[in-house]
Amino acid sequence: MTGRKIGEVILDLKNISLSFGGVKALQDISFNVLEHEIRAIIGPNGAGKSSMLNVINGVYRPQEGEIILRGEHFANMNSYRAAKAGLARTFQNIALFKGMSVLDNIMTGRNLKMKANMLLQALWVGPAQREELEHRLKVEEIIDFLEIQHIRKTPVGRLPYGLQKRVDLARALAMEPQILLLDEPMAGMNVEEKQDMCRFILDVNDQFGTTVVLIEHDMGVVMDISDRVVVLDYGKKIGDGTPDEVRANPDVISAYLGASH
Amino acid sequence: MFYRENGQFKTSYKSDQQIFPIPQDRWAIVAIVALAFFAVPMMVDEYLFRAILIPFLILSLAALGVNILVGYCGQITLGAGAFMAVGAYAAYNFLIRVSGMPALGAILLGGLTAAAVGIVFGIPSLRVRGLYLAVATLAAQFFWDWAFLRVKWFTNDASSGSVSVADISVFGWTIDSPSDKYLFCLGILVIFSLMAKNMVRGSIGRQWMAIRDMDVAATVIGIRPMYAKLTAFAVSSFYVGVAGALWGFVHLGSWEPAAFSIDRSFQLLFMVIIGGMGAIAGSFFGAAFIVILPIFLNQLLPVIGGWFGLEVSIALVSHVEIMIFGALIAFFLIVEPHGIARLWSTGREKLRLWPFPH
Amino acid sequence: MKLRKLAVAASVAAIGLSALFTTPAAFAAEEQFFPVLAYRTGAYAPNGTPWANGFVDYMKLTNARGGVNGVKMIWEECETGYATDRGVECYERLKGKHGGATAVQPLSTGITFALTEKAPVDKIPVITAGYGRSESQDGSVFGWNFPLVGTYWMGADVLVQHLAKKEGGFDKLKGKKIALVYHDSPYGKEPIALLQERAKMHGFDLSLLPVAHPGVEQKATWLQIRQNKPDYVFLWGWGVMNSTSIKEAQATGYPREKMYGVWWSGAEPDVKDVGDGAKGYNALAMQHGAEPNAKVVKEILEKLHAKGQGTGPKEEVGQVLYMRGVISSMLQVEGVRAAQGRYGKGKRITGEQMRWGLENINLDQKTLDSLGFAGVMRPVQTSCLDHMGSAWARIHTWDGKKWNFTSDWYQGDEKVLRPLVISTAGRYAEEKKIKRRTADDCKK
Amino acid sequence: MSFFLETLIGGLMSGMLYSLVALGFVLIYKASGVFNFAQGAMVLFAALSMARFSEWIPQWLGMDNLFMANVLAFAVSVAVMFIVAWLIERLVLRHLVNQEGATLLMATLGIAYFLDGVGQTIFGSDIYKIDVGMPKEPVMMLENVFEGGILINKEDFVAAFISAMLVLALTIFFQKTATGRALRAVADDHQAAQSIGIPLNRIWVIVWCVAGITALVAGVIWGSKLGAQFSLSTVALRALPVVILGGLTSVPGAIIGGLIIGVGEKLSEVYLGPYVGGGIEIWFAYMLALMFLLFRPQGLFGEKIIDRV
Repeated sequence: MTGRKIGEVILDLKNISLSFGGVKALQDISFNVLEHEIRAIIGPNGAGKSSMLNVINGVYRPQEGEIILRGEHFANMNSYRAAKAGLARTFQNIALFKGMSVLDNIMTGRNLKMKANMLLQALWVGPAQREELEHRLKVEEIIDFLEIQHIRKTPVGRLPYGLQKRVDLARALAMEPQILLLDEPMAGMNVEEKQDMCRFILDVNDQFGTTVVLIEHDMGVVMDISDRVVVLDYGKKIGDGTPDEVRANPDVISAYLGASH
Repeated sequence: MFYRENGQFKTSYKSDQQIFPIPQDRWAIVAIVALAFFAVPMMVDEYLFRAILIPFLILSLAALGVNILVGYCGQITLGAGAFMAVGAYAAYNFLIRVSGMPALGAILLGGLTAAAVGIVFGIPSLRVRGLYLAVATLAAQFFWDWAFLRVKWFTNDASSGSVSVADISVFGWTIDSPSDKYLFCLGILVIFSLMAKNMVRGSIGRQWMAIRDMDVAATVIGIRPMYAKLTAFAVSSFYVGVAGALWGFVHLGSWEPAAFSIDRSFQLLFMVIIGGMGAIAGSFFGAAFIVILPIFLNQLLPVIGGWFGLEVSIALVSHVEIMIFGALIAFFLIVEPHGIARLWSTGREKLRLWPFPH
Repeated sequence: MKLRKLAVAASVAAIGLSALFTTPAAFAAEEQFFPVLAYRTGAYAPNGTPWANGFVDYMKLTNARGGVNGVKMIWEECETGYATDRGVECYERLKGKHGGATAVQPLSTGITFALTEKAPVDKIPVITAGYGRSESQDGSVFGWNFPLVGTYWMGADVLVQHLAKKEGGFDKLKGKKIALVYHDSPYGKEPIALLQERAKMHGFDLSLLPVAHPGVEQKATWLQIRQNKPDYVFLWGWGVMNSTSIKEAQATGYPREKMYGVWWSGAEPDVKDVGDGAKGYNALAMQHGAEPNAKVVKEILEKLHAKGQGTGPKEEVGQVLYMRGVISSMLQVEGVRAAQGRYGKGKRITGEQMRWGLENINLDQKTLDSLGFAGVMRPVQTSCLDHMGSAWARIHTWDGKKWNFTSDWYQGDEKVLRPLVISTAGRYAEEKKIKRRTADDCKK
Repeated sequence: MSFFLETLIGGLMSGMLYSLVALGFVLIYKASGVFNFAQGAMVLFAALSMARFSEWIPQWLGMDNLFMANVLAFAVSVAVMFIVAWLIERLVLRHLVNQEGATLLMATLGIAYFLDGVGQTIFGSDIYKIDVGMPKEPVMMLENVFEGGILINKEDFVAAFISAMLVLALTIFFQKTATGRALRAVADDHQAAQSIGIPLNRIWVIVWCVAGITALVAGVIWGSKLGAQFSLSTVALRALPVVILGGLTSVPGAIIGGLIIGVGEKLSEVYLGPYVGGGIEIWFAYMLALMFLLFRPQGLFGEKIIDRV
């Protein structure tokens, strides 16, 4: 245990607004993420949490606002640039590559770091072969870390849900991200699986110092593991602070307890 | 009983990353290739060479190309025939216009030209997909059908639009007898298959498959769809183009654009569907199936008809043939979308466990 | 060697069990084997089927007449679907059967192009009566191609001659507009070279209007014709394209009387479902037209169809494409007869001997009459250098119910044809590095 | 000017004929998400059936009335197309529910081959005549406005009129009948439709039957124009750009797309063709559709595709 130190602002979101046609998914939202912290985004269904995540890593382009990543301004974030800048994510409805094995799925996470050109790969010589081996070693580390050695060669389509979620996380970790975005990592899991997942998230944060931004439904889990929490409702930010502050926030309470949904 | 992995342990990731991790498989493949190179030429007659083996080898190569695009990268194409044509005509032009151009060089340059054209016609894939993309590839098909008929420069001003090539020679080896042609095509196919296998098990192959399986997720982990799709188009068209050049140079010797019509495109797609999408071996199974089935039916149906005292006309045979093709396409898509290749590997899995079922 | 044979047998058995089932029952008489590359299915079936029926019927008739000096004709059909690769496969499959093919008739210009490369190696003559490559008339380069009785250049030449006669002389063609509506394939493009030559000579204006396979969409083509108002339209179509052209001509009001088809665009399937709309449409007759009264037709009806041994429906016998099949078949049978004259009567001949036979066909009027072709065609005489043998043709016209001859005989003009044939064949020889056969080679 | 108008009208007429085939595509795609490549084969099958039964029925019944023969043949052909539709749903599509679009497309390619084979086996591969009394001779119009007048093809006009009627009938069917409403519900959302008790399988059979009837109408019109023959199945390839341009899910799109493609094709062939040697209309239609596609990937009237993660 090296012990993590919460650092400077690594990701700053300013006045983000996003709409689809006439529907306003996000309205003027600003918040920041500090290095090495675990930051949660919570909110009721349809609050715009997933949209927020999609904006951060460039799947959606907000109509207004900007994203500042380590001091660099991104008016137009796209997924590829986000990935290059060290953002990785998992998906709510697992978006694994169904036709590929667990190993290959995780290996795709190393893609940005593999440099050998196509011809060398075709001939399977020199740098290409060396590279494949090097990255395989790294991937094996992650496989060990997430305890999925036994399913290495299994096509992901055949795995149970909980394991698929884990492979999804493994693929994101394979990118060695600075910021890890997790979209409901524990949705649909049983208690035991949730505990495992919590442990992995904390370990990642702890051992690799990875900043984590996560969306979660399970309030208990969120309050336990995160350093700070943003609360969204109907596309607006209604609360921001430490778990305790948020818990005490009257707007949040009414949003969660209010019968108006 | 001998197909057993017990006691075989991999001690390094390197050995685990081999194409055929199971030694028995490896030996079987080596044996098959050796058989194909050394035994087949001694046993087979001219008809088998010319009518079955050579078309099979060349169409396998083309199907391999289509499989890279359709099976691995998930981009449907109905215009493979056009890229065969581009390969064939480009190779022809390189051969006659560049003095001293070796035939093999012309064939490879033909493939490269096809790759370049493939990239251009792959651009719509960045905007559209699925059915819409299928139509975009049809545009390529019709355009090139037309271009090779109309633009005289492509055909060296031949009055009829048909071109021909004398027997080619490669590094002093004159390829004129059927067995030479067979060996030449086989050599190219083996090399290209190996390269294809390397690509699909490497980083580029994973990128293709990622795009195929879930393109949004692929982008998020830093795969550029443009790069992945266009390389798939390029590699696929290169393979198909080389196959086209071989089809013209080695198999036909003299050809016209109709040799690469839309029927050819459909045929190649069928090979991939029936053989197995996303499996290198599937391309071979599919090509073998589609080359042999019509010939088989042609010989068999009249015989069966004879048993019942019926005279089976050649027209009926060919109708039955397209019916069987049609039915098989639907059958495979419903029952085994991964084609013969999957049936084969399922059979092999069973064999690994045999005689113990569990 | 034994192993090799065994393997061959095994593979053949594996492929179709054919060797086991189709072995001829008896080898009593000498037999002469002919592959029949036909197409009875697909876009071109309506035209391919009658040809194949006539082709087979004449071989049956020859056998009924006692064969050629006792040698029986045997054949096997193979469906090509008018596709080159299928045709090549058929050829490869059939060429070695029953002791080897005597000659092959591909009935497709595309397949002809492909087989032209293979025939010299296999030593099997390729007979292309009325189609194929026009320059293959030059037997010194194309040693194994026989475009007997007609090439497209010769046909186009005759059409131009006919127009000149109608207009009152070649000089009257100056400034006339002729449109060529053609099947966009090597077949349809074949006449262009000659027509361009003739256009230069006489100063008529030639416009080229290609129609894409299979030729069911021609509206734009005929709109252009309506705009340009050519004085004549030549039609070089095949299959459903022909009838579509005539229908479009009707729909755009182009007079059918001014349309001239090549001999592949002038048969019953092309006009019969247009009926009256095709009235006045002309086409080249490759010597013969519809010949319901010919002696050979009556003989076929009597000896085959009356006994239920005919191929195809009875009504078809004597129709244009059926007759083309009959004549193509007759020419190859006569090739066999000629070859037997040199290599031994009543003996089976090889492909190489067949070539000699085909180069020495001499069908005078008397022989033709005795074969039942009186009035159907003119004498044919081939030589080593001239593989066509006859350059005569005439015009027939559809009257709404049947084809009637409406012109005298014309002969393709050697002065125009010969230089074109020689120069084009020469180019091919150069490309393929073929040495021209000399008069001495011919005697071998 | 008059020639330009003629070309334009000619293009519009061809366009209407393409639309007729395109309609079949749209109907099936709308209701079941299947891009039916077999539509051309269905047109051929229907045309062959119509042509042959109108020939056979008088022989069987020993009657000599062209009108009655046509009516009976049409009725029989409707039945035949219903059977075809039912079999396709039963044997193939039912087993491919929820598969990807590309898989379904390839399955219909298989169906197309199968139908081509069966059609030719049963009905023969000659050119057969469909004589429903379409006028064949052209008429001249507006002779006092333009020199030489404008040539109008009556047959095309009748065909265009029938196409328009069919579109009208289909619109009424979709808007006013219970089945039509159910079809629209299915098109909008399969699962929702199923949850309110609309039997999906039956709806699909009905859609295929309706598509079968449009195929029959297209087959009769095309067949009477060109003769019922194998090549008819290639009209599907001519109609593809139409659907792509118009949008896969839009009935008006099929019509407008047809007209745009028809006109674009003819104008290009007539005015552009001569400069490049002619014969460009097929690929020009595809390129035109492709151009539209690059700017509007869902076609002119298609529904916008939104990716969800």
